Amino acid sequence: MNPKRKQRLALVLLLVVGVSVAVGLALYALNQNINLFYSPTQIVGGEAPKDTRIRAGGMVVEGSVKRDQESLRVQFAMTDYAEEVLVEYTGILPDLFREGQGIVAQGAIDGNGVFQAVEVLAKHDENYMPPEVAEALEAAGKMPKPAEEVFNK
Amino acid sequence: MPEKKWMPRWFYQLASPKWCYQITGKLLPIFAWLALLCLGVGIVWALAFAPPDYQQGNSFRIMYLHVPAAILAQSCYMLMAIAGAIGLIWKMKVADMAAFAAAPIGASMAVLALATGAIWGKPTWGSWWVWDARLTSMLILLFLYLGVMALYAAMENPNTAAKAASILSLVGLVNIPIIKYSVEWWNTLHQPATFKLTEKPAMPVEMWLPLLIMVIGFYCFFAVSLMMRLRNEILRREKRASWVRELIVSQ
Amino acid sequence: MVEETNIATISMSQQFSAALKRDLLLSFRRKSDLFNPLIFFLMVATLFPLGVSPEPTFLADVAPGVVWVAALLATLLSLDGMFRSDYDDGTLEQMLLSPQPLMIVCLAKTLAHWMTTGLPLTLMSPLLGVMLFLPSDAMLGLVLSLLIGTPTLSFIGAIGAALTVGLKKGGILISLLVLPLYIPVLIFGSGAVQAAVAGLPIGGYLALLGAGLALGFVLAPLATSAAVRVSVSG
Amino acid sequence: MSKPLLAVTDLFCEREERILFDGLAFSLKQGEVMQIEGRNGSGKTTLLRILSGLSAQYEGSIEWRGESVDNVRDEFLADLLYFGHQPGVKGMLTPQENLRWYCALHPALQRSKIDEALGVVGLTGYEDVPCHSLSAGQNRRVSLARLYMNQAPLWILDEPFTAIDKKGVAAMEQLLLDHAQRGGSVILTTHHDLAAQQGVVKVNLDSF
Repeated sequence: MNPKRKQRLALVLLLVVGVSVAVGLALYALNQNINLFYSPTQIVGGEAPKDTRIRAGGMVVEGSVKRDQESLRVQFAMTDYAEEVLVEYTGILPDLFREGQGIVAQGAIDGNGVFQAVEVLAKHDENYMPPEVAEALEAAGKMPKPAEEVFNK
Repeated sequence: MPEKKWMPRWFYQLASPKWCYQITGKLLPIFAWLALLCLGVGIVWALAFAPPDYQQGNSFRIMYLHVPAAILAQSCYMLMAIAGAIGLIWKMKVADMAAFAAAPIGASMAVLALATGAIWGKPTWGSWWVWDARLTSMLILLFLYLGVMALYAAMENPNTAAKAASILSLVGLVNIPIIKYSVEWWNTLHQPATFKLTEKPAMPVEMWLPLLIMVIGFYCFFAVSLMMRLRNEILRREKRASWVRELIVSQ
Repeated sequence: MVEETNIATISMSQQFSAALKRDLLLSFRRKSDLFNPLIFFLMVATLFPLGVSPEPTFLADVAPGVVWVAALLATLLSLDGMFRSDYDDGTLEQMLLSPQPLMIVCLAKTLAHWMTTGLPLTLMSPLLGVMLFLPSDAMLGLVLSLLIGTPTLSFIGAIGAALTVGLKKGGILISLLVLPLYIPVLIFGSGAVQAAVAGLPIGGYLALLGAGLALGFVLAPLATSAAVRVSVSG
Repeated sequence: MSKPLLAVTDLFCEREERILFDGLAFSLKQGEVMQIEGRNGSGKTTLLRILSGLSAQYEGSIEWRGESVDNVRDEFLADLLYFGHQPGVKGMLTPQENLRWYCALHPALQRSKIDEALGVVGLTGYEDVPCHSLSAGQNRRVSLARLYMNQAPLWILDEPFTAIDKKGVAAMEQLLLDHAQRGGSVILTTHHDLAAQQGVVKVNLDSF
């Protein structure tokens, strides 16, 4: 093999090795929970660290929203259809916030296991539909619910 | 780089600025009418006739601008980088010019996507700007465009500038997968890709059809503006060529 | 009689080590090149308590980001010199005329750049950590993340430096070209430190930084050498 | 007649909207010394950079030993010694270190001849002085010392005599003629009148 070919081969080999190392490491990383995103099950199960800023996501439990009369304080429960976590938040909630809606909250778990949110964001699902359709689905009890696994990442 | 002769004939024809100028001249009106038609029909349908969303009401209609702009901003970067690569490998001037022509269009699409995203974000998420993965990636994409444009502007020799910008845009292309998969990586609240070609969209036909038309319209509009800029660039760079002189004299 | 063809008698590894030695020697002869980024690193970190708040809890919160941003800016500052002086005195064009692949020299120069900026920054980072009240548990995370992350900064930066070396005022342009490409490294780097502060495993972050480094190692010298050719020929 | 070492046909170069040369053609045989002439700004340096492969801003063909230079780049570079507009000497390094670096870059340069070459160009005693404290002429001599260290078939020299004293110029001229005598070829530009007019082929860029 002439030196030029050898060089090319070495280069290609190096590229392949480098890219596969990169892919391997990326795959390993994706298997770790690196977004600090926890589901209510994980929080209740004690997997989430306390008093550190984490993110949690779930559905707002129907009938759980309690608004404080004097302040902007809101308390509600969040569920992934397995476990529930109490969330407290002071501030203006987004328009899309409602019971049965998926939300993502940032904050920390306090000593009592209550999630003290500093930010609440509505996670709207990818099902766009006209209001009549939504009403019909609601009436029939066939309203699509966000898949559970969305919150169990 | 050794010259390779194994590409099809049209590939080399495309390399001729003159041929390219003529063919784009013929294609331009077709795409212009298509763009006008699609955008006209799409906008009227999307704004007036498509049903409102059951949760977001009418504010979701901004999607009809946001989604096509975002799609286009990304594919324009791909086009720019691929054209740059062709220019680097086969030393094809027209490809360099196309990459140069594409950069500002892509940048403006990224700006449009960011602006409409912000306007959409206010009623939906409750804030103008959310540091979520997709918005941030789009912002980085805009920065990449700005870098490429700054490099073009800084170099006096157009050939050198084209090569340098091509290298930069190829390097930036590594960022495109990050944009694509950032939703999974950071698992943020921005909805997953609204429009998937492989799956049935989670929208009724009367909602996604106008979106499809808008996307096609945006692509046609992009083609029109790209060709117009490309033709200008060809004339500017080939002003010494005899066919350009004849063209100018005849007009 | 002149030989028909000179057979290449220098192996790639010999050329690599020669280039690495040369660049390291040059940095050690010019001490300011070595110390200025470090002083800058220290000063930027000092600005945050002065400009925002000296409150220890607040500083501990922002420390991962501040140290990483400072390291990133210090690296950025030192990039312009990577090819500039070689370009000015004509030694860069001589490197292009070597029959050996230019990539080897680019790789060596990038590594030399890291050894004279990124590595000292990494070693100095615990000092900044202490100044910013970073919990001592997180120091290892800080050092490890910088150790894996800063070479990537050098690799990406080398491309920017090579692209702008032919321009008279390349300095600010480098920042424009390179900063967007630095963002993922910054995210994962400071993320690793934040995770370390929270007492969470940082393996995932380090793996991502490592993936970036692996990609940078194989791809950046290619792009850098192409960019050097373009810049010198312009 | 053997085929030419370097053959240039129909070379066109344009810089900043100005045509430097068009339809330039010449060929260089083994053992030939070629002087490129022309006014200031006529593109002498640009031509040498194109020939050496540093610049690709040209149209036309350049053949090395009968093959397009793009296809045999590595072989061409192994056979080339280029002395550029800038001497290519690092101020922070000593003459010896500079030459050692050149030896690492270029296999054709013989490392064992460094001290001898420095002696010939009159830099004995300066081996360990950093180049920035040497004069401009001495700096150029450091780079020119490479000429005494190799037998590359093609030398491309851009103004090699600038800032060199008279005695040095005479020695250099002799070196070029010796190189040609051994079968090497030289392309150079200079404003200096070469003493030896015989055997020097001239190409004037003003006529292209």
